[in-house]
Amino acid sequence: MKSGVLKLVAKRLAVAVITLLIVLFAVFFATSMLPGDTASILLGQAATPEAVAGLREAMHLNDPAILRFLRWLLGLLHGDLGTSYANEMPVAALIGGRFVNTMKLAGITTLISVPLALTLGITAAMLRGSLYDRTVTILSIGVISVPEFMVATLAVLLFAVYLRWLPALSSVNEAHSLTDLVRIYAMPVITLTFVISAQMIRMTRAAVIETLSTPYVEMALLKGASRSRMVLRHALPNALGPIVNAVALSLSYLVGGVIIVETIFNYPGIAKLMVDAVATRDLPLIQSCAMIFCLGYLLLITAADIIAIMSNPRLR
Amino acid sequence: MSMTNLVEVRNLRIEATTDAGRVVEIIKGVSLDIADGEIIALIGESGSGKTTVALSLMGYARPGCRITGGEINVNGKNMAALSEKERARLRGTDIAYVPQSAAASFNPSSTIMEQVIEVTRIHKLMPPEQARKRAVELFRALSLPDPEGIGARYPHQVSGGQLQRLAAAMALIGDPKLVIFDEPTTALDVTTQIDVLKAFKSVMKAGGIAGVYVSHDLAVVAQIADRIVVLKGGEVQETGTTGEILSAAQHPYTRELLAAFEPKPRQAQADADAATKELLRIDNLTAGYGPVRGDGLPLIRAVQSVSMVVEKGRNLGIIGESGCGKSTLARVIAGIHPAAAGEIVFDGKELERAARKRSQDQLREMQIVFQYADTALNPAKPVEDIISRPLAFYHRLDRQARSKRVDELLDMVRLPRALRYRHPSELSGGQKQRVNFARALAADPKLIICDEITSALDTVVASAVIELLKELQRELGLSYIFISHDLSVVEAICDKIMVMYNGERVEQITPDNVKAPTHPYSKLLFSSVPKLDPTWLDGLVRDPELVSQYGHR
Amino acid sequence: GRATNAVAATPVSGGTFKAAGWSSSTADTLDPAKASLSTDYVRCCSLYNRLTFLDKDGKTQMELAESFDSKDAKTWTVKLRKGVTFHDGKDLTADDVVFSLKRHLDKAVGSKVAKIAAQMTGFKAVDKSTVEITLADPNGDLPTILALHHFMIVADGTTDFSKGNGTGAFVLQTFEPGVRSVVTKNKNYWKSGKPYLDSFEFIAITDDSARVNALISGDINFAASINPRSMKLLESQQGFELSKTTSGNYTDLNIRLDMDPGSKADFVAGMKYLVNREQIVKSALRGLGEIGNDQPVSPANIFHNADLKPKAFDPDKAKFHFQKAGLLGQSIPVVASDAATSSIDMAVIIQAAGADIGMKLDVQRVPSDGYWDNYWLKAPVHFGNINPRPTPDILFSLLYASNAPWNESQYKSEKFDKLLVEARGLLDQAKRKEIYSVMQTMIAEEAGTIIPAYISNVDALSSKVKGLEANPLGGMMGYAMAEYLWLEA
Amino acid sequence: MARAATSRRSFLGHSYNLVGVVASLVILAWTVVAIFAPYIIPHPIGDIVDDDYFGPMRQGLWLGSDYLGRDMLSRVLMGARYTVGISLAAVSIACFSGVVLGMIAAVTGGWLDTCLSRFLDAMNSIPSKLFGLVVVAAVGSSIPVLILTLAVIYIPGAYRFARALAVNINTMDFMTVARVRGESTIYLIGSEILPNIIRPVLADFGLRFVFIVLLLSGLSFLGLGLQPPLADWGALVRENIGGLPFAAPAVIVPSLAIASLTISVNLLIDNLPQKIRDRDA
Ligand SMILES: Nc1ncnc2c1ncn2[C@@H]1O[C@H](COP(=O)(O)OP(=O)(O)OP(=O)(O)O)[C@@H](O)[C@H]1O
Ligand SMILES: Nc1ncnc2c1ncn2[C@@H]1O[C@H](COP(=O)(O)OP(=O)(O)OP(=O)(O)O)[C@@H](O)[C@H]1O
Ligand SMILES: [Mg+2]
Ligand SMILES: [Mg+2]
Repeated sequence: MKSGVLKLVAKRLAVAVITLLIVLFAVFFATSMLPGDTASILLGQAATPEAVAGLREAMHLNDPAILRFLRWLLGLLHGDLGTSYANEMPVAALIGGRFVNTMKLAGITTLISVPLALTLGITAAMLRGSLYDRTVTILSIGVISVPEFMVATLAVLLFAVYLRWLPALSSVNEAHSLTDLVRIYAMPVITLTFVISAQMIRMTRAAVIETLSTPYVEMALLKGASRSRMVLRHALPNALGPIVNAVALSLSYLVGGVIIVETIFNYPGIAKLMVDAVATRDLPLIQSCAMIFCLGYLLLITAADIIAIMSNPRLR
Repeated sequence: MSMTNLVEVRNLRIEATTDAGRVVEIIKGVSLDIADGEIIALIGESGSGKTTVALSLMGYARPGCRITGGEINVNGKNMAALSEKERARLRGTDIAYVPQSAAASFNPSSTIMEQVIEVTRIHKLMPPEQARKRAVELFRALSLPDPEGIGARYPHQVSGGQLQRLAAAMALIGDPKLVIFDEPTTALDVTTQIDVLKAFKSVMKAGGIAGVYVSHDLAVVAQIADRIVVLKGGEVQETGTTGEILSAAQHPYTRELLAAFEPKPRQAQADADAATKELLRIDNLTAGYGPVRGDGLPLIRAVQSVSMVVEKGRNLGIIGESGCGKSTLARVIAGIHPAAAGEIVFDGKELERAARKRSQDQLREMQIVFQYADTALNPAKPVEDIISRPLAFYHRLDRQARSKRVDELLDMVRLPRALRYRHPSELSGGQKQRVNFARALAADPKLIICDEITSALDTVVASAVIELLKELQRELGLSYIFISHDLSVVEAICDKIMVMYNGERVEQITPDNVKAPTHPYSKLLFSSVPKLDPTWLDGLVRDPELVSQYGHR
Repeated sequence: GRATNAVAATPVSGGTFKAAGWSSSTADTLDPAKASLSTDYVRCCSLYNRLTFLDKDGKTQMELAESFDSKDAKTWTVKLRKGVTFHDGKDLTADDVVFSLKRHLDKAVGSKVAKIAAQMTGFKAVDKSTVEITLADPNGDLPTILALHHFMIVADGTTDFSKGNGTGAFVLQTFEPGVRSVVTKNKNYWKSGKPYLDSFEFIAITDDSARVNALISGDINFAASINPRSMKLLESQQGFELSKTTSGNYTDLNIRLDMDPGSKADFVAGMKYLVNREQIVKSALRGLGEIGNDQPVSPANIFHNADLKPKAFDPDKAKFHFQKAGLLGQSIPVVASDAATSSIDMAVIIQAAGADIGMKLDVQRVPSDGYWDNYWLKAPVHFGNINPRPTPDILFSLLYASNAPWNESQYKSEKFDKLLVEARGLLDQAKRKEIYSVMQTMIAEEAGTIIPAYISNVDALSSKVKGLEANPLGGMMGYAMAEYLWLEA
Repeated sequence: MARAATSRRSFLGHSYNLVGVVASLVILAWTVVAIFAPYIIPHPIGDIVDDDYFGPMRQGLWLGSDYLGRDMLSRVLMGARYTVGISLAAVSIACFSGVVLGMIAAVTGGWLDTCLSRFLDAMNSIPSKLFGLVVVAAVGSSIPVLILTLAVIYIPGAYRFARALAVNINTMDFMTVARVRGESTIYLIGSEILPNIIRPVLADFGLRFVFIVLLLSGLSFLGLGLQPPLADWGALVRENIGGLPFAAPAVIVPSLAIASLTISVNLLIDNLPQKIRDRDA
């Protein structure tokens, strides 16, 4: 059985790698189709043909894109992400700090939103049809429906501009104490929690309700089990699959989807980095970011699959 | 009031709210008594309210249903009046339930032991260790294999028969005064059924536990029940001791039930002597599942070099226990599951193994009817669409012609024409099976393969369907391959019976000499079919080494 | 409160100053030659010095140079200030200057001012503190030209600019491209007493309202170039000030004369009448600008020709011209982008005016990135945005001379070219002003560039920040504010 | 869900409940507005009719004026057109292709299934806003481009969803019956599977619609939206966000519009009218 699981995990990972390659190629293809290249964009208004030509020459932008892509892939195998075109810094250095920031934000948001969403979803399912249930449902819908930047801006105006409780910017390098940390992360985390929780709540609720109508839950009731026991012991373990899947999908948003939050709170994360990279057609940087997003997504999805399988004796 | 009986139900009324919001009364004033240690049987056709009544004894009504009137006194307490909390306290301790399908009623993601002893946890009856000991004792008492180890397994790792007994153990652990069995053996093979029945009976008698045994199989009921209550349309038709009911049944429905058991006079083959033409012959057919190995044969062989012949206008019965390869064989013949080896000759022409490669006419002339009508009929389509599709597909009929033909087909299968507008979910089990069959007829085939088409139906409906098949055969000169694990059904319709065991054909016999099968497995099989005689089970002596060799593994 | 340019009280030293610009990316650089965004200018100004700089009246003042001398405006002798050292302790020498200027001619460097630098043909380090620069043709403006931010002086032989090793008022502490930079006081800065600030952090907040919110919430003490519409909010709050500078920055509508529809003189004439300058200043710029008269030399510049009156908004005249050109009812694409400040709002206003007289203008907003490369100068009708330049000569030779690299409307006139060379050679200011006035009129009348307004730049700052003055080179005291500001105790 | 909801009333063999009805009315209203907007707007959306910016609600300018002093009412009404129109078009394309592909993958299985799943999974892993960014940077932003981009972004989701459902249906005996009858794939997906998954698919459709409306507004936040002076609601919120501090109607109204539409759609999904399946009807 264990070996079966290992084989399965291995298979999943192999698949993930293939997917990754597809993505990298797609991204490469897309970006090399973009008009303009780093040289001309760096020169901006000063982009006279000869100037561009000269700079291109100097930056070795002349050899075919596919070649540069392969060179980058090769470097990747040696753990080298290449050097940025826009400023001759190594991509790893550019990404490093920002990646950590993104992970911090994602991590904290996860810690807050997932337990919150699951509890709300499960309790709503337990009290299905009750006023509480309906309130949760409506609220969760309401929350999905408000544009992200609206939530963020409102938060800033309220907490930073009028109440002056929190800083309007999340400047990470000023986090010296725990209170700083809280003050700095409060608003982005709230915003993101708003964005991703609703979906998880809905999914959890649906999944639990689904399993609540199965014969074995009815059987538990006929054994005299309490409602909470029916949900926690019998319904939940069997609803785990769809739930973790939904959670994974929602969380994957935190890796690359937070561009708006990063913009509004001026949070130096990796999404904004990729936007810059696209703006300057900085191929190595774009590739690296894309790879990180894709990896994040795949890890989450794969993890979800594996948890689902583990939780189901029939599959293990 | 003075408590004489353990259970006293007084004109119980249960209403159900249909999704139209319409309220229908599904139990119309039922009253019944159960004395301590007495086992009564609730019998009646599907939909008569058996489960509903049984569950009401635990003060439970399924979603959409509501107990609206009457008393349900169990052990002095009126379940109808109690609060949900108090009811919960009695469930599992005073009254326990053995569900209709154990397979569905076990939580797939936790071990059997956990679920068996859960009752003791919920009601804090005893420390877990003790509970486990108790459980193991019960496993032994219910003659389960490997009583020590079986608890550690997950539900999907044990057979249906075993699960059914484990469900019983789960019910008995809180040693209740009343146990409710909801058709505990309907899903089982005859061979397995015997053991389960035996186990139940002994445990109940030993503990002096009262029971309610829900079933629609009189023969089974006869073995275990002291008294029988006959339900129909949510009303008690008649009550009496098992003896009375079997000997002198009053109510017509009860008579029908009994009639279903009398061996039916099979149509004497008019052209018995006339040389019969062969319609289908299969030679050394082998098929299975799993990876194909070097010799081109699959790992799991579900069918092992089986040969057989079906003659025009005649029927072949295939019987054998669950998992012996009957369905696989059927699917192989129909080309759903291509054979690994062997050949199929139909109407003189050799058939491709995969249906996809066969010609439209070949497909049309051989139709298959599946066991479970509810999965065989597309729930999203009204009956008329379902039936008229083959008409459009094979016979290219236009609208009027189709709708005319649909009417004819509905008549053929004895369904009211009005039904054509309904969706499958709006039909009873028997009706579904008829529609299922009508669709096969629509193709006007030469051969129809029926895979356990009566297994999901109760005895009365089943025998009605069988009768229908016979008539249609007379009118249309069809041939059937009739698969079942229920000998009586096969006897009733087939000219030849092939017995399968473990994917192989063990012998072929004619209904006339079923009394004297030659192969030991056939012996076991045939001897396991319950008789109406209440003493049959106790009197039954089975060759132990036969059982150990061929009994459920 | 309104803009205060009064240099109050005596400066006090100390404090950390945190300012936010509006744009920044991974392409941020500390190489003066490559500097392209305001962000880069601000950083470079705090780290390096120029030979000369422009004061608040647009007068050229000496910085690293002590004097500029030339007889014929062709060969120039530059005497360097003594006792100036780089952050790494090295002394400033003529070689550093030669290296810094010569770089711009090297294509591989990708200098933004390669074109202007091209006129400098010879560099010679006469001695340790004297440099001789030879020009292709006479140019009396050289001292002013070298006040451009790109001509900052770096140490000889520098290749890695991430250290920011200059002679400037601050020393680099941290620099994260696209994120932030922190510089600290240069203890032995050659300008006595300066700088006042202990340290200066510069970040960029791309989102307009976020930038203002950050200022109000006290995260930063200075928000550069704020959106006019944020003023309502700022004025409702206590403790903030606005500093308005009308430098030569402008966004212009360019109609290429060498292709349809611009090749029809009447279309150009029509458009000039169709542009409602008052409304653009009132609605698009919210009053933060001055109506322009279709020529690049702004009122902030001493050579501005004030007698030249802007065209009045006159739909009927416009209609008449469009009819004459036979373009009425046709749909003319107009390319605009966020890249060119408020060009989209202007486009919309012109479009609406056009709609009223049946002139269909089809505004096409295109993404900012790649705009200068893909649309500017290329599209038949498009918007451009020109940063302030110190001298008319630079403006004209960059934008209007027949061989100008950025001839936005493809304006070609021999007379203009002749006047340009003539003026360049002159060292007599009065004479040049005359010529330049004529040239400004020519542009306004003949070229296809419509300059509806000179955009004032508004910086918002906490009233604790003192010492800010306007500067013709642009906001933030021509990006050089860091070394002049101080924080009120 | 439906059972949970409040009062149900039945009509034409379907049972409705109040929430659902109200929701569908709101949606209907917006759709009507979207269709007739050009004929009912008081001012051309480009015209500057107010000297003030972020003007308050008042006679003639019922919803005040925007950041340039343009009539907000007209812009919101026209905005309905783009928001509803674009999102609807996009979600239709996305769900149609996603669902069809999903069903085909499910009934065909094998390598086709694997390839499709892999590829679409890959698509899914690219953050949507960045995808939009790249596309717009490449081909500029026009209504067709927007629609296609949004559609492409949401195809994988729809595919995953439909495939999961279809796979379950595919194991049913009636599928086998149809196969043995010799039916074509088109028939299988069209008449056997689709009717069985249409309800959840519709629900999914609605949810995606909401996501697309929001993504659209997200895109216009990043300046990748429609061509001015056109603006969808998201863009309106975006371009007037400066008015938020003084609660200018210019920013509040479009936000409310978005919320009203998306919330209604969701409520409708949760309270779809149900065909009555009465046992003994
Ligand atoms: N929620 C409900 N709404 C309407 N009718 C219902 C509902 N639940 C059960 N019924 C009806 O109640 C009747 C009794 O159902 P019940 O399950 O007790 O029959 P049964 O005798 O157990 O049938 P079977 O032998 O198939 O188990 C049936 O006609 C069924 O259609
Ligand atoms: N898809 C499958 N993969 C692997 N093994 C299978 C599969 N389907 C059936 N089998 C095995 O093949 C054997 C025969 O199965 P089959 O369904 O033909 O039995 P059956 O006689 O029809 O049983 P029942 O009476 O319960 O229908 C069984 O042992 C079963 O476990
Ligand atoms: Mg039942
Ligand atoms: Mg079978």
